[in-house]
Amino acid sequence: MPTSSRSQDAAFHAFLAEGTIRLQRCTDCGYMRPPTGFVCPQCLSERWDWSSVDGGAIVEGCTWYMQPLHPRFTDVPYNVALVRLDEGVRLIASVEEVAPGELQPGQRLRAKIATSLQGNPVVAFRPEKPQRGPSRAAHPDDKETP
Amino acid sequence: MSRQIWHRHEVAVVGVGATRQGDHPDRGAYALGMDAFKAALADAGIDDRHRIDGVLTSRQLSGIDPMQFCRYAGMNPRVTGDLDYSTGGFTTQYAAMLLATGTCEMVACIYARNLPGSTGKPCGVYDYDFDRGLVNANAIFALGWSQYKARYGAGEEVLGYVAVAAHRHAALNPIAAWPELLTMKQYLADDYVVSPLRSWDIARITAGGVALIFARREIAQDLAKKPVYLHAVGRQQAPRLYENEDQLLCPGMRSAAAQVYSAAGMTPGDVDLLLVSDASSAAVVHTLENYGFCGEGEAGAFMAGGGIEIGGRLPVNPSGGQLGEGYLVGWLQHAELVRQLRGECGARQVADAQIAQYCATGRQREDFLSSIYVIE
Amino acid sequence: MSQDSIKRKVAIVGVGMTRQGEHGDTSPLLLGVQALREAMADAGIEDKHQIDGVLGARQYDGTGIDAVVLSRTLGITPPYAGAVDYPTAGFTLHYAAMLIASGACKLVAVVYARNPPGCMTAISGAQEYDLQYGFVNAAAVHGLAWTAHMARYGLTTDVLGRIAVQQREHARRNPLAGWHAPLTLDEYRAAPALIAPLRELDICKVTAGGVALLLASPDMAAGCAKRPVDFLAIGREASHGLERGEHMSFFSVPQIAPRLFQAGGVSQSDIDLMYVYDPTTVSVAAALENFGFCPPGGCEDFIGDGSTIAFDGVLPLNTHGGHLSEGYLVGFTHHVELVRQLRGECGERQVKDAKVALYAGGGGVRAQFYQSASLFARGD
Amino acid sequence: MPQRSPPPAGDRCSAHYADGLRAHAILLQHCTECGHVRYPAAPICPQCWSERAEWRPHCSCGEVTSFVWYMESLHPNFTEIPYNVTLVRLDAGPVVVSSLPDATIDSLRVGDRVHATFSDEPGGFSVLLFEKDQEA
Repeated sequence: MPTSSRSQDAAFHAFLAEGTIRLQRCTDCGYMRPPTGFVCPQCLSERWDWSSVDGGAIVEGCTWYMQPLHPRFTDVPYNVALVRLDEGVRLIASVEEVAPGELQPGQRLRAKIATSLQGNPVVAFRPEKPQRGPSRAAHPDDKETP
Repeated sequence: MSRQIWHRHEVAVVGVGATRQGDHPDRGAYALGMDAFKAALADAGIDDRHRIDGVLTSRQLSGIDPMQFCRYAGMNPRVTGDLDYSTGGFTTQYAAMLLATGTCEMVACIYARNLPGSTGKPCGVYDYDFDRGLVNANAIFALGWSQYKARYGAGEEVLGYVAVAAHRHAALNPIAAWPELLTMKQYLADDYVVSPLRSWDIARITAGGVALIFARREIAQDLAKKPVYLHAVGRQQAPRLYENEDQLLCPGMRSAAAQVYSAAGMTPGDVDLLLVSDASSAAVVHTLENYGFCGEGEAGAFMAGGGIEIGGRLPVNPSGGQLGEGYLVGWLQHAELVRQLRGECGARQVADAQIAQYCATGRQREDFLSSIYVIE
Repeated sequence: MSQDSIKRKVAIVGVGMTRQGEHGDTSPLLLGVQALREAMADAGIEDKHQIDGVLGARQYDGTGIDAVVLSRTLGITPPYAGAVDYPTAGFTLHYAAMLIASGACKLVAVVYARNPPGCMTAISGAQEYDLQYGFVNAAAVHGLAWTAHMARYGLTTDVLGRIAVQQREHARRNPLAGWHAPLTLDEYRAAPALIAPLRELDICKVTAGGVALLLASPDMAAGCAKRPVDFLAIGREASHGLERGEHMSFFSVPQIAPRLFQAGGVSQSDIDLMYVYDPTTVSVAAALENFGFCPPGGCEDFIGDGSTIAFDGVLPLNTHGGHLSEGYLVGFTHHVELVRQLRGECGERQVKDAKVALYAGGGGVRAQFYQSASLFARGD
Repeated sequence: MPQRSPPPAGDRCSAHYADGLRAHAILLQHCTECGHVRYPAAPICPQCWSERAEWRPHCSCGEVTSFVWYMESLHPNFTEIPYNVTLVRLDAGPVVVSSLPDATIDSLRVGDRVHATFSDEPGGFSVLLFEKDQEA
């Protein structure tokens, strides 16, 4: 069993490169993670499998870089969002196919595999449906399904 | 019921010093640190620097190394040190612990920085995620602010209250780097940097130095100025980040708040003066709500009409804070709270200030801390 | 000076450590988690969320564990997670003790692990002080001190050999130690110098392993499984670097001892166990003199044939083998050993009826040398 | 010195020291307030904190306070062994780290009187070295 967290990260990215989004899931308590790791942060079990995800998600927070704040990222505007998958785990990701002002907390998204600003395969998102009316606020109890 | 020892007032700030904040083309960080240290020694009435037996500094953001500083200063204190995360509050708590445990008698906390060419640039230089371009700590505040606005329907003017107050206060502070007054109209007309944050919402990098001297009670009482006692501390760090619910809205502050108020035997209503490490204006809003100065989503109403200005219901950062005075990651706020509690602040003095609270809002790693200081 | 807030107000309640030596490609994080699990079991702590402070330690060479990464791995959100800037054992445990003594925390986990390249073969101390002169490796600083010390007091390197031999004897009785092969003084004398006057046997080697200690407040300690080991006092000193320091104060500073012993309410004669941070044998000789167990220059007479510092001698010292023969986890395993000795768990190397232990830590960089020291006593 | 010394890491203060070595002199900062002679270079006097100092040449004589011999190479730049690293207390006060390239293991002793020599390196800088004084 691989024990370094790097090897779990590598596995996550290998699945992405093969075209599937799989998350580490504890086979003892069912807790899903990122971040990857050799031990379950819920029950400290070291057993896991790789579970695919549905791809539905919701925006919890989002920002647009309107001015460059880093020499490597001068192509503004671009966005970054905190996204909660329907499985309950959160990811930092880019949302594609939206313009500034169109991205709102509470908005439904679908996951896709994209190429990162660094050229690596990463999980990204796009709006689940074209903009449909005013968004509503995200809430911890939000269990909306697609 | 608290296990903390601070309410016994065994540890006090006895001297503070700070340089002018802003641009210092001809003085390096160590020289600025020395300027501040000399001022703090003079403030405390300490003639013999060798009485200082602990020196803590911060290396972060091109700061200063404690050993190198002591070498320049010709000092050999029994403790020199730094922490892995050393914004104001974290380092001062370390100093207080060294004193309370009898390890040291007097500890100087010194921070200075001067990275050429950086003055005036947005603060928060930190790389989180290169695959997504998630860079700069203000982006984390921006993510949080988008969530806050959506959840509570907050308007664009809410953060403007913070920025306007910061500059109104800075105008009264002779060492402030950014004393120009700001109107709400100017604020609202400003462009976004990382939406929904504008440039007025983001502290700008400054060069400068600050020094704080802490001493054990029996020593503090023999020095020149009225001691300002550490009374309680609360802290919460958040290694788990986004696994935590509502992480973007700084839930760690609630844990720090519960600790600090329980240890102090106080409530937010007892606090005369609040100092926030305001790298972003949003930090003030999260602090007001999570520490219980007002309810969730109510910070806008709390701040409207000068609520956080000197003379208002809760003066926040009367020095101008990081948005108006200078960006020394929370260290300058300690110098200000000491001077306010001593009543030395002239035009920006908060009337009858006896209890001051400092709140750190670190978003590089999500480190929250709060401390309460009092005079007897 | 008062240390009332430390004295018997902080205890070590659980210890755990892996075997020292080689660990293949096992990550330091896993070695640390293994040690922490053992320490939790040792203390009888079942709920990981009782841990409200996590201190990691990352050395200047980048080895070690980050407290934030460790907390995240363990799935806990302790209010306190961090490290001091010079995070060898003494300084880190002082910080942990201060968090407890000041009421900030009730149960602090201190975890250190590493798995460096050159495990078991490379000498420690890889540092470059001054490349103009080829002044490299921390052991050279110790060698400079010993040259001056020999010249001043007419000593030889034999005393260093006796320290190395005695610590190996201890390691041979310690199943977790990295070095079990016998070592004699003749073998030591016959070994060539490496950084003269020091031989390779005077300098510890890098090793892999993990170690964890749990520190607790008295009320928390009362509910733990085993007899606690209480802090009596902590002390710190520093000396100027090479250009200004007295030669032996590179490692420990004579003025630390009176202050420490006074705070602990004990004297040299009360010390049943002594643990010295020993990247080289010189550290041990320096500590014996600077803590007043013998006068300056008196280490050779004090150590004699080595039996004085044996586990059954007058002043049992580094009874686990120290860095030199057990493994180099920057002083943390010294504390595991002193806890187990004070509890009486050390089998064939057990010191009889040990009640009080002294830890002398040191370290530093060229600009300044630090000293940390702690006194511990068997709790109730 | 036969080994490959890298050029000195320079800052504003130590550049003067390096200039002095290039001219085969030991230039040290002399505090014009309290007279303290300091090394290594620093922006203020560690004794009195004055920022006023003059660079003055100092006697290049001193005494060995300690030394080590590298019997194996521990760095790729320093493969010619044995070589020594020696602490010399200058008569002006400060202790400097240096080396005596001509000394032998049997001849070098703590307390030896030494004087400076200067090795001009290909990179356009000079390294401070020492040799033993002639026995009287």
